[in-house]
Amino acid sequence: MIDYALAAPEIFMTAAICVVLIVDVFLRQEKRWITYTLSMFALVGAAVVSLLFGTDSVATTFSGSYVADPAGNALKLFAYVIVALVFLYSRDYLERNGLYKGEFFVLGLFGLLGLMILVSGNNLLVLYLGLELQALSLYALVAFNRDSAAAAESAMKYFVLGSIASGMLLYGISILYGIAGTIELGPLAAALTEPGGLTVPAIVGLAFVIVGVAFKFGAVPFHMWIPDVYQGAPTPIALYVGSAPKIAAFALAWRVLVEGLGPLHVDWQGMLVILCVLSLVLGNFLAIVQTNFKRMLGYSTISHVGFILMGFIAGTENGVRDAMFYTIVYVLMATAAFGMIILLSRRGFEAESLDDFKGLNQRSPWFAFVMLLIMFSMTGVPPLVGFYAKLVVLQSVIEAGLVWLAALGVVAAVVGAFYYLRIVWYMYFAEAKDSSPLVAATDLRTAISVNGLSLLALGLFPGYLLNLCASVLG
Amino acid sequence: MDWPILSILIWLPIAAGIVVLAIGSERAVLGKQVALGASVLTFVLSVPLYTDFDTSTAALQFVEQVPWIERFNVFYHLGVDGISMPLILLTTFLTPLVVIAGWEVIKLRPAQYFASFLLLEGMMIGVFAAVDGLLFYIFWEAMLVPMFIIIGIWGGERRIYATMKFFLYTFFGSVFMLVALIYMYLKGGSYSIPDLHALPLSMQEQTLIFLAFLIAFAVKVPMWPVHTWLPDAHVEAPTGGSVILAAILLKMGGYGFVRFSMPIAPDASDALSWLMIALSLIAIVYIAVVALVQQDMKKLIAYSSIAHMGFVTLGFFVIYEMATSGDGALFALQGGMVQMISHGLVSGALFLCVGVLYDRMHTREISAYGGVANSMPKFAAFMVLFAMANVGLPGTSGFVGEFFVILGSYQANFWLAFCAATILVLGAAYTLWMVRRVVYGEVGNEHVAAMPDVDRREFFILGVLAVSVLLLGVWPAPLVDVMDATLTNLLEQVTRSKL
Amino acid sequence: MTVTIAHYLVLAAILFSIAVAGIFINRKNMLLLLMCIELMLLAVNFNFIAFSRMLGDTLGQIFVFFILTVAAAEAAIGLAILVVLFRNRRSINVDALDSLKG
Amino acid sequence: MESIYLTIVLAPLAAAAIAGLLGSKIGRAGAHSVTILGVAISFALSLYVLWGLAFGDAEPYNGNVYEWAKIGNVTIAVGFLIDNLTALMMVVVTSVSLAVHVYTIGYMHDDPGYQRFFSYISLFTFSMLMLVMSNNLMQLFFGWEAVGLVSYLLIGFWFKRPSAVFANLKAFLVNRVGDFGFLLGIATLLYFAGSLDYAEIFAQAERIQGETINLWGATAVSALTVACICLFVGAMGKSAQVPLHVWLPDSMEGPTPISALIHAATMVTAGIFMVARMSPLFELSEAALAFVIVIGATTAFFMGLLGLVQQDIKRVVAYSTLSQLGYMTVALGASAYAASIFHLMTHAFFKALLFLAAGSVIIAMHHEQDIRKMGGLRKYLPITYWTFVIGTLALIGFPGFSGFFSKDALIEAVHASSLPGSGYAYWCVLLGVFVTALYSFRLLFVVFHGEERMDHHTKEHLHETPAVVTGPLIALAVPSVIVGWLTIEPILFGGFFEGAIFVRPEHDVLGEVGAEFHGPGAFVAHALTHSVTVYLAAAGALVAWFLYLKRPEIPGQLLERAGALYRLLANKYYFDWINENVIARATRAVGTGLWRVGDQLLIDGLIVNGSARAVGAIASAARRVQSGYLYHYAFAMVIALAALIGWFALRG
Amino acid sequence: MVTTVLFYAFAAILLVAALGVITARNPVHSVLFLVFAFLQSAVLWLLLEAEFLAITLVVVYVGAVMVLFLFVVMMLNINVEELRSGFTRYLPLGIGVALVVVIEIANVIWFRSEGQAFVTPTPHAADYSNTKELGGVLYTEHVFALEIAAMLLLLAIVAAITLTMRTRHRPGLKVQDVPAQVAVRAEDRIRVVKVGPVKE
Repeated sequence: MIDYALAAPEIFMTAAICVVLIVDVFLRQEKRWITYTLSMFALVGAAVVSLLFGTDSVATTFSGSYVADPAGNALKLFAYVIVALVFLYSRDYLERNGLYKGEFFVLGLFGLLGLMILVSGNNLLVLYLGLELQALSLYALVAFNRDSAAAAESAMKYFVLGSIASGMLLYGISILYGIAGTIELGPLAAALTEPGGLTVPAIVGLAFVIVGVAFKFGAVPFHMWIPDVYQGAPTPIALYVGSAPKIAAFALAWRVLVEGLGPLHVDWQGMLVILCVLSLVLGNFLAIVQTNFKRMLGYSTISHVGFILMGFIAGTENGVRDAMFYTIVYVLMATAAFGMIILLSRRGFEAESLDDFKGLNQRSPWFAFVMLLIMFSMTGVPPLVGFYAKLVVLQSVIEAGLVWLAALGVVAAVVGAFYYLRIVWYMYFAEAKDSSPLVAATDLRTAISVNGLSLLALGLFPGYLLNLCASVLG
Repeated sequence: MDWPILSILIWLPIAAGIVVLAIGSERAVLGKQVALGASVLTFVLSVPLYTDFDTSTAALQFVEQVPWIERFNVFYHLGVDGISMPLILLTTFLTPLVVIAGWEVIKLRPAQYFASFLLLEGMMIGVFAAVDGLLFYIFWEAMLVPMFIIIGIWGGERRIYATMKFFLYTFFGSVFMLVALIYMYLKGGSYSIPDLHALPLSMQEQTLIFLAFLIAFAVKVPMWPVHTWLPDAHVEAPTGGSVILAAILLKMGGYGFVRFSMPIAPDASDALSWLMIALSLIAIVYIAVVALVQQDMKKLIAYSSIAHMGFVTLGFFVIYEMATSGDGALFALQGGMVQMISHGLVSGALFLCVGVLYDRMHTREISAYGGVANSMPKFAAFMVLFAMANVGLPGTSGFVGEFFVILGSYQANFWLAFCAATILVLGAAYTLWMVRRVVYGEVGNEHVAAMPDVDRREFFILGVLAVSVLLLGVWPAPLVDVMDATLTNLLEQVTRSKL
Repeated sequence: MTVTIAHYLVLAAILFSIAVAGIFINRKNMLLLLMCIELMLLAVNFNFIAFSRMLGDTLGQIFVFFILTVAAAEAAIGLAILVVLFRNRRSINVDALDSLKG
Repeated sequence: MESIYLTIVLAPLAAAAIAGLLGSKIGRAGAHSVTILGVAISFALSLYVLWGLAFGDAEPYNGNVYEWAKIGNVTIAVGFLIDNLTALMMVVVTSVSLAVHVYTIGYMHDDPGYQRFFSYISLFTFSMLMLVMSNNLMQLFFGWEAVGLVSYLLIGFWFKRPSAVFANLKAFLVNRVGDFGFLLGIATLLYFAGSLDYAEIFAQAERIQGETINLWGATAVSALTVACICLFVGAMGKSAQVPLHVWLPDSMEGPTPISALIHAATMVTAGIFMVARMSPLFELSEAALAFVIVIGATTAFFMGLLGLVQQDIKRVVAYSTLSQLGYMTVALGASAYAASIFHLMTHAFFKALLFLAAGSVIIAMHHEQDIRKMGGLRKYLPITYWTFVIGTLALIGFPGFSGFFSKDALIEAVHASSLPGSGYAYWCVLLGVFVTALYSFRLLFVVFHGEERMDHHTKEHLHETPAVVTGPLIALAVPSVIVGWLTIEPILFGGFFEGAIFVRPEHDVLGEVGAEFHGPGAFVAHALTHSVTVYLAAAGALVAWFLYLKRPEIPGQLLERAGALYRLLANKYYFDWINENVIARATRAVGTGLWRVGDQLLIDGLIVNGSARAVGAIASAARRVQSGYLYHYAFAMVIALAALIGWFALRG
Repeated sequence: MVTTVLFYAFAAILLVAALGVITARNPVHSVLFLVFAFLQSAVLWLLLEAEFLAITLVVVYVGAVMVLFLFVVMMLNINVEELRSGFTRYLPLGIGVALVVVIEIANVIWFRSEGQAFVTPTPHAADYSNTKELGGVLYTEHVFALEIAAMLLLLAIVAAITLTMRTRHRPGLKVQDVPAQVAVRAEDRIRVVKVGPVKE
């Protein structure tokens, strides 16, 4: 018997996408705000549905291919918020740059649907489909500005590399299927506990799967797409690519590695350690030499991925919880950082060079302060929430006995501090190149302020978010 | 005590700082008044810490404890003992002076300037008042932010290099402390400092933890060879920044040693005390010799700070080299602590003096001055007084700490005391060399001749500091007595093996 | 010497490798990359079908069914991006795609 | 009594504070009035205290005023130990100080820093009193350094003169070298006695004598010897003993009253006083005493020699001071502490007199100090001349003058001593007498007799100095003549210092000398008949007469003959040269080296900026991996995949 | 035995075709090689008793997707000369890495499967219907996946249209304006003219 109620958010979202799509077709350009509003309502509606139909326990439906659990629900709710923020930040920019089209919102919602499916997927097939649903909408979004050669180039790279990665993921899934005879996560884990003498093929399959997961995260050496896409894509889309999909990546790793391949923990821990170290080192080092802010954020993402992986490396429930906390915090910070670029941009002017931050304190002390909060949070300076994110993942690797990795992580954080500080330096210590006042809509200003201050508020009272992560995963 | 005095001391300046920021630089005068009012009020409110302090016990007083991050068993846990209380008073005492010192000088974004100092004050008090390791760490790190801004915005020409160096150096140092704290938390299930003190640790663990803490605290103190950020930071920082940096931020390193390193890893401290003593002596001798050839006043005082802080670390770690009977260890510990307080006053005062000159001439080059005493006799008197305090002349606070440390370290080894006592000569040499070149002599140039003497505002700041420097020197007992019980207990604690 | 599943698996592996090799030995034609991806998915499909046969259940074949669907969608989007790219650059030369780097 | 002592100490301090802080308000007259009043109060009360101790029934006092700090079981207090030694010193200090205060009114008449000067000298009086009245080492050290501070301030009083600010820095630093040893001595005593209080330390002296300390490996050294030598190093600094004497001649850059007060009469004798105070310790260490006597003897003779070649009136007197301080030190080393203190006292008077008289000359000469530009001043400055003569006679030990008693007794005591080094010391002090007379009369003759070498303008304005200058001269001349007569018996042989100074019976040289003492008159007679010193002094005076009055061309010829010796003397045995060109320069070179190489090149350049550069270089290199080419990206992924499989699946 | 021969024959052709795909200099040839490879695969899948998928591959893939590829190749009108040459320099590297991957996987399949040979089970009975089997589960067990696949296809449509559809604003070009067309009212199109009687 299929319990449709469990999948109510996905069902609602599917319906909502169709409605938005159809309504948008019939709107003139000047009525485009209706699409925007409708998309926002879709998100609010999804949140309401998620809250109404959310469960306290773990339940599966659709013959075991769908799982509803509190953690998934929480991630979805968070994703709605982030996507709503993305839409909110983007609207102004899209309007200014002639990209204000309904397809943006539709594709965005498609991506969100993919994310939701990924979060709730309970077998490898559904996970794969969710992944593709999101990935395909992202490819399309990156190429969204059809007149931009850079966007097209980055979309092409993203597409090709993403397809290779998903091909490899599939290859790994096929091997695991061959060994275990099932693609459902629980039974898969059970079968792998006693792989019947096929340990080595299982590890080969695992290696392929890791490629898929690492690509989604953007861990070195599967990170190559990140800087190019961040730089090439229009800022709102870079914002989208840089935020919500990290939740999807987390969900993928959590579902596949921890729930499905838990018995192979020893092996994937080793693999993740390598990826983690490479990400920390390369991400931070390369971010230092960037001059494009978006590209720098790309490399910064890579280094943060290193920290997220630390949570998984521990492999324990605590570790997953910490990785989840880190992911949520990182997504909040990244959203705010990209939001600042949008805020600084004007019609025909992308504020994506580091130099564009020079003298921001003179132009707008308040937003300089918000940016300062964001940058120090990314650095991991208390009392901003970024610090707790680092704290928890460090805890989990130290708990796993990898003190050296923790030490490496903190050293990498110090190296990383340099390029975040450079932004602060440009904002506060340098003279403004252009002293025109900021032009941005009130909703954008408010949202970014709230987003930035949330980093401080969550930092002063980190207990709530930490407890939330603990309770939904416990 | 039924009102949360420590919380008020922490959050009042922070709240005031936010208010000042909100007032904005357009209404700078109002902002300054708020800043001054808040800092003075903070000082007034901190006085009960001293008057109501129970000197007979080593236990924590004025304790506040509220659960904060339950998942990590972290409490918003504040309290002071004989070690931290004087440091808090030092902080609350100096901040109003720094505010006054910047009153007319800071023209660029004054609201942000004064707000930064208020925020900094709250965080510094937090560092000293925190009883929870994580809370301590949070305040410790958070302080870097306003300091980064202070040096970066209102600093000198190479301020960006200096402030980046300052931030990265200290950040680098402290992250290892975080790893050590986490390790101990995972082992003992608590971040509370008393629990950390009680945590049993093997020798290897202790050694690694000690080294991790060492990096953090040594950078802050700073000890050779991780000291090079300090001269740069000082030279470029605005006067107020230098004062706070020298007077309080450096003390956090020393505070960390007695609060964390030694009680948590007593055996490692014992085993590695040779290293610490060697580094301290290097700081005293090497740095003093380097100070001798500086051409920049602030750099010279900065190097002098390093040398003087060498006495602090020497005082702390020399206790492991002596027999437990006898009072030598207490002498050394007391010496280290008194030196911290005294150095806070003296170096702060010296930086203010340099600031007074800088405000008039806009250079810190020693050679640009000469014969300041001719045009600024009052100032010259203050400068000589503080120089003498820096030299460790009896009757000034600078003497007390050095005296105790030398007496204490003698009980460990004659040659230790011998090396330490070279500060008598070297310290006098570099300090008075500067005084000679700056204060004395013919009037160096027409700029010097045109310099007005200290005005009432400056006279007040320097006067207050002069009085406190002399008072502590003539009668250190009020300070020493406050710390006595705590240090006696600490001595017992840090020499009791955990193995 | 009978043909076992292992034969099919190795065949798939070779196919997969050819696809992978195709991606990075080809430096001129973007279209070829899309074809290599198709080839790669074909290799995966081989694996699934072989395992499905070995295990005697239909799950693998169902999976292949969906992969075919996804591959079709992917091809559509990939080609659409290619068209956009071509319109912007008048070229689909892989070597020319290096404006974003460093 | 405590309030009296407090008044004695605090009156000058209060006066100093008033004159210093409110100087501009109270004006010149106010400044000198208040300070003179303060010192006068101290002087009067000191006399009262001395009277009470010496003639009344007052008991020595030892008590604390307040607790300075308490560390563990060690209480460090501020307190007074008032016994005969202290009381005598108090009187000497306050009386000379008073005279100098009065004299200063005239000497500094036109100086813009008038109030400041009075504040300083009053502060000095306070410091010196704190030093002598202390009952513990901490407070002693306080006074010790405080007088150093005031000395520093006063040498540099005319801070516009580069030579003055050079001299004051030098004085402070050299003193600090001594203090360095002194502090180690204090630390030694604290370590072994567990207290800084004199009484407690002395009570344990015997025990400490048995303690040893390992300085070099296993070589055990007597702790007491270490302590005493360390303390004496301090005394060497303050009392300007070789090789830490170099600051004293330079200190003449200060105003003359200061030279009289600080650099002749009082501060420089602090070291002598301290050793006398510590006699219970020094007595127990013959090694330390031997050290003291050798250093003292060397100073006494060789510094006297330098007085022969100086051309600056004050510097001649300064070298004479050095030499006399050497005499006192020799007496200390010979265990004749009382003789040393006695000489200290007489010296305080006559040397202050000499300095003030020299100052009077300088005033008259419009601040010209070079004796080659003087001559024949006798008729212009009669009072100055005669007081100067009195001072000179006292200095060379003319029978009946105060210097005679003290110096002769001292030499006798050294003669009687059998401590190691006393033989060398005896010859030094004996020859020193001749040298003293030679340079003293050289000065007298060159300045006051012979050809008038000053320029015309100066000569026209020459006249006797005012009464505030000559008054103190006369006031000091009186004790210079008579104080020896009056006090030799009680101080040296009458057990005046009993309880204050401790002498072991086997070291009691004064006792031996005293056995032949039958009153001052007999002492003079005995000296004339039995001692060679008077004749040596007379010979010195005669030679001086011959060389500088009778045949003034001879000295020049002599100089040509003995060029090497002259250069040695003129360069003051090259001490300054070594200090400045070897020690100071080497230190600065090391400092520059450590700074440029250690800090800037190695730590900052290599490690700090080097690691930053390394990060940058690695990053730039790593950047090339991110080539922008799709096939490179794909290639990296495949390689990584192959590596993962190879490493994790196939390694087993 | 027959299956063995068939397997090797078709597998060989498949690999040759695959190599052709990546080595052909003309993209049209590549596409045709790919079609060829798909056909060989279909045959091999038949050997694996996956009849439904074999048919689907030919019908859907070769019939639709590959035609799309060809269409794009033609449409873009790529300069074939420009695309020639280039990869020989990197060929050894490509072959090397590909060989490494193959060897690794083959090694695992043949030697590291710890005695568990990947064997072929007995064939299905003659009345086994692959299509029926798949159909039986596709709409029951996998209905969720199926719905997602539907959304995926919708997404593909939306994305492809978004990216490639261009509204040209050349004067005189007739394009659809859907909102305008939908929003049209009768009054806009038809003017009802009251025509009065005409009198001559």
